[in-house]
Amino acid sequence: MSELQKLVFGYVGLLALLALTVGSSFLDLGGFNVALNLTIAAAKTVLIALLFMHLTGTLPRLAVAAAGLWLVILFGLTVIGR
Amino acid sequence: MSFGVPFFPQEASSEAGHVDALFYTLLAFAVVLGLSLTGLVVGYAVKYRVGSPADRTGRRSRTMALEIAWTTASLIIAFIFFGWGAVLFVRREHPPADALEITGLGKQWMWEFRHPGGQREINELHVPVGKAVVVSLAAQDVIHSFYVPAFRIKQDAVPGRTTHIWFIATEPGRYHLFCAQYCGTQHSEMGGWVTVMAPEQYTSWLNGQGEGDTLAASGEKLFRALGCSGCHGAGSKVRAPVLEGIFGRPVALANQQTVIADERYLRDSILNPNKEIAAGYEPVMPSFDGLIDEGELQMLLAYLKSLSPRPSAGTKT
Amino acid sequence: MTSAMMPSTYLAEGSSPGAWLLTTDHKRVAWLYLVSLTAFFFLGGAMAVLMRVELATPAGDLVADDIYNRLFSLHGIIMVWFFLVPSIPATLGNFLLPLMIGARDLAFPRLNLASWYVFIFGSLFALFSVVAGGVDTGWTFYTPLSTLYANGFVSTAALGVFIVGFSTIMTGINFIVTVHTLRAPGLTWFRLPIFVWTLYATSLVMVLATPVLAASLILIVLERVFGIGIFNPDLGGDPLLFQHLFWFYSHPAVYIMILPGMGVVSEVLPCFSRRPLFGYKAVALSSMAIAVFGFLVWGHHMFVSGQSAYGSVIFSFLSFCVAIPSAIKVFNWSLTLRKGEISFETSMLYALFFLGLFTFGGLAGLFLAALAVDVHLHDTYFVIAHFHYIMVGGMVTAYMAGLHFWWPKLTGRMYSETAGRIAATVTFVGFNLTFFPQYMLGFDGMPRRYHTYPPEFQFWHVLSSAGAVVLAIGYLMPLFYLGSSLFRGARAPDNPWNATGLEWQTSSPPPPHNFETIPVVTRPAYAYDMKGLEHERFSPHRPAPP
Amino acid sequence: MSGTESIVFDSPRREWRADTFAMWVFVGSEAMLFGAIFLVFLFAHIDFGPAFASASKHLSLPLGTFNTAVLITSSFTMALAHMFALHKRWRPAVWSLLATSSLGVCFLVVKGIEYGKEIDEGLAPLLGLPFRYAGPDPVHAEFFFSLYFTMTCLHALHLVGGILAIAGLLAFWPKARPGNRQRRVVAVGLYWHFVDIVWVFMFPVLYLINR
Repeated sequence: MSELQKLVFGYVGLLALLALTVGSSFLDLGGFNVALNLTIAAAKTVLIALLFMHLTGTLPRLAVAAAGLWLVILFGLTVIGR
Repeated sequence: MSFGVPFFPQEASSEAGHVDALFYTLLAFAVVLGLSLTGLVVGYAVKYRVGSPADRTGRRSRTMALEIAWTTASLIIAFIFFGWGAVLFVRREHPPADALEITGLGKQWMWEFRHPGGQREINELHVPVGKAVVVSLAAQDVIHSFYVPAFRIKQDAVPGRTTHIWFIATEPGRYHLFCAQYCGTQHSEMGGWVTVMAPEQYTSWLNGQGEGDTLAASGEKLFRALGCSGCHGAGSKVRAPVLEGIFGRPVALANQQTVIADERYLRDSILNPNKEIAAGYEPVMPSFDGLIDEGELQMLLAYLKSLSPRPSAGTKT
Repeated sequence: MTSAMMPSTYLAEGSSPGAWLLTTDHKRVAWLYLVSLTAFFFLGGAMAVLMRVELATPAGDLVADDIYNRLFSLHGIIMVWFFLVPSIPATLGNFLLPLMIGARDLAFPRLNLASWYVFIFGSLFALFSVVAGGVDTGWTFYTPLSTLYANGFVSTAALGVFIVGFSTIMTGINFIVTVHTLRAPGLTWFRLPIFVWTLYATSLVMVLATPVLAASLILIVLERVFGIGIFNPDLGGDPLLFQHLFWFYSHPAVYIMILPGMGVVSEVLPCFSRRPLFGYKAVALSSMAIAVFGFLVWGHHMFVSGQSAYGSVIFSFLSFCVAIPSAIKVFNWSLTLRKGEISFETSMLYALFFLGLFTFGGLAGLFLAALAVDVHLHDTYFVIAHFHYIMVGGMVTAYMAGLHFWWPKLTGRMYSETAGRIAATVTFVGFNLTFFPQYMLGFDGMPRRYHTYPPEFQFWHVLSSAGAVVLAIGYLMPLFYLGSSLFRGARAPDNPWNATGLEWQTSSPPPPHNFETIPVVTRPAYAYDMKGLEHERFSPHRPAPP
Repeated sequence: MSGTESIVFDSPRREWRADTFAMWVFVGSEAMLFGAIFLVFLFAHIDFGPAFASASKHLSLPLGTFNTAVLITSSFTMALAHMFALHKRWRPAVWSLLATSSLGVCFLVVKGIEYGKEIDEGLAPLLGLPFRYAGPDPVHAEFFFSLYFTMTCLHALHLVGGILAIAGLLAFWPKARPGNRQRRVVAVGLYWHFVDIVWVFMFPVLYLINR
């Protein structure tokens, strides 16, 4: 049952990424710890969105793209304005 | 003033004329555009009212060319106004190097000013005509805003940071000083007068305020009283950065970056010393956050600045 | 009507409280909103009149300073969140959106009703703060004044606004999904009436901006109630960050308010000019452009706040850019009149007044976007005049235009045109008398939110206060003639204005589920120049009247 | 055929599409809410990095990691429920939903234990509780804990909402038609996964500042 396999793959992947992010926090990578943590969080998000949330279809993608764009506006312009 | 009815505000600073030039240009543009659009709408409404004999043939005309023309024209005009306003605005950032520096502290509900000589006044600000004045603003409690309409200047005073405003008064006289940012119950009473005097009158006014410590001297006393001199003083056992001449200089930080030791840096170094640690020093300084108030901070900053050879009031040359 | 259709109109579906309060019919929910919003409008308006009376003299002789501060704070809070933001979307939008796109209801009828209850729940909090003693933070809730120093009922007011935000988001989601999934066959995006486009754009802003306001309000409430200091400068919190978050919502919120008004005007002008809307696509797309660009300019509220000068320059540039789509619209509306056959019914009068007031309000925006000039004008009466020209002169006038335009559809009754025209004119005169002097006050340097003021400003203040009385009369008049039309008005025909929208193809008032058969759309919106309009329907779905 | 729950839709497919889309729009809206809070945290972190890093070490990493795993597992079981529901295998679907909500409760219990520990240690700057912090720069450490409690409480409230939604879903389960069961599982699932994603960001941001 490939559907189940996909979910299990996602689950194992998420746990592996969790281990990775916790493990990396014990290494001193200078400023890159934060970047790495956020990259891993983004990777987890992609796994959850694609495998668990079945992000398909134009309309859901439109909603996600809009929210993403607006978050970029919120963060970007606040950083500039500050 | 005509018949006692105010149509135009007084112009009493070097910037006022420049700002008004842009204002009146915008006004002319707005009036011409607004009235011609109104004329167009009213004209059409009359001409094409129901039952009028106007010619209505050729209804479907191409619209694209018109749309593009209109949009482009709006864009060009908008960018001209933007550029004009921006050029004037950026000047706010660059006070003349020889500016007279006065500190202003906003608190509910009064303005407290201190002249370099330590003279203190409440809700009154005396300044000489023709000389650049920088007011460095701080707020004790909530956000206030320093507003002198006749000078066309305004700047918020924000708790937790220092902001600046500068002007050159051009006309002797008394002008309204307002708090423009709503600050609580007696907001509308928070304000007073800016008195612009001839330089010699200003000097005699200053002298008439009685002898006292200069702002920097008060700061120096505080510097000792708070124990700063114990570490930062020459020959102290604790290794701490030497502060003589630090203001306006670049400081190398422990994280390989370099910052200019401006007011923001000095302020943060006192209140939040661990934020930017100077290279080669241990982060041992305690935070003075909550131990000193805004007025005392302003004195300390004045003292630290006085340790540097004048003048570099602005960070740019 | 034929007896086969039971009941024949949505109004005849039952008149018990339960039939109204538990309805999921979008048309009835629109009425629930209409009644509650009207109450809030007059509550907020009463506060405005009190303020204007107080300001007729320089001294603070009518009310004390803290009362005055509470008046303008509550006036702002009530007008913005309990009237302007929901106004057109929740009333006319709710009523018309499904009708205009040929749907039987909104996508989520129960969510729609729930949004009204959430609105009422939130407004109870706000009303509690009014009754208990008011709020004195201004509608902007600036920290640290609102968190550490204000002594009114800030938490309940903020909570009220927070809760109403949910209702806004619910409405927004409902509208977005409805427009995407329930358009009638043949009703492509570029055949949608502009009103639908603007509701869609507004919903987008509602859904994406409101949560940010919610976040900043939560932080205020936490600080006041639980003592968690997020914006407290003593802990290192940044008061400017609050302003960024607040204006990230509140600037786009201005577009939430004005966009549906633009939509209404785009319906009314073509109808009474008997001309298709000039530059339909440009108007439609500029609505979307406004919704997106509206998010890029919030920093222009903060030019003198101490934000980086670099940021201010960028925000100013973007603010000039957002002027362009609005300019496009004004141009297109004006040219719609060209070669038309213009008649001056009440709603058309309101729409024309909108055009003028919006233009002069918008042009004043250029002054405020120009950095150096804004330094002088910021936080003065010039700003007050500017946004009242847009919000009241623009949005409320458009709301009145829409209310009169669709009143026959809403109620099945006609009102007195004469009374309507008089009220519209009184409003227009009163409005200009109230707010034009405020431009002068602002340029002269009169700061806003002042309980007392230097005597030289009195001349303009007296004019403004006199205008406020006229304006109040102008707004009270419709209450009477529209109210009496409910009982004594002539029966409205299905399409009294001979308009083209799908909503006019239903009976007046419409049947419970709008359309027996979902219509098929074969032509663009505003097909006023097509021959034989009176006889050719979009699709025969209703037996001819006997 | 009356496969739709609401008379507005003429086909179940369209209704399904509308439902999913609405949930995604809602998720986008929620993302803006948490985005704003994260923004506040970001700036505080930029300003007071060292203070935040040392304050962060006072949080319990084992409990935080455990809770993250719990929430990831709950997302997995939620995805299973989705899969089973689509295949109309109702019994395993119900069990998966029960597992999901139990894991959610488990998360809350652990979170409560953490809060208790922090309050005992005097690290909770709320309701006038004494703030006793031994490390350097206690003022900005207090700021960190303010943000920590704000963010985690907001997340916990969302999780409570998710648990209630599952409870509601199960309460109406016996009476619901198959199509409605499926639509509801999908909708609640989307929300649940979103709450999980929020935690996926919150965990490293709060717990893992330069250990």
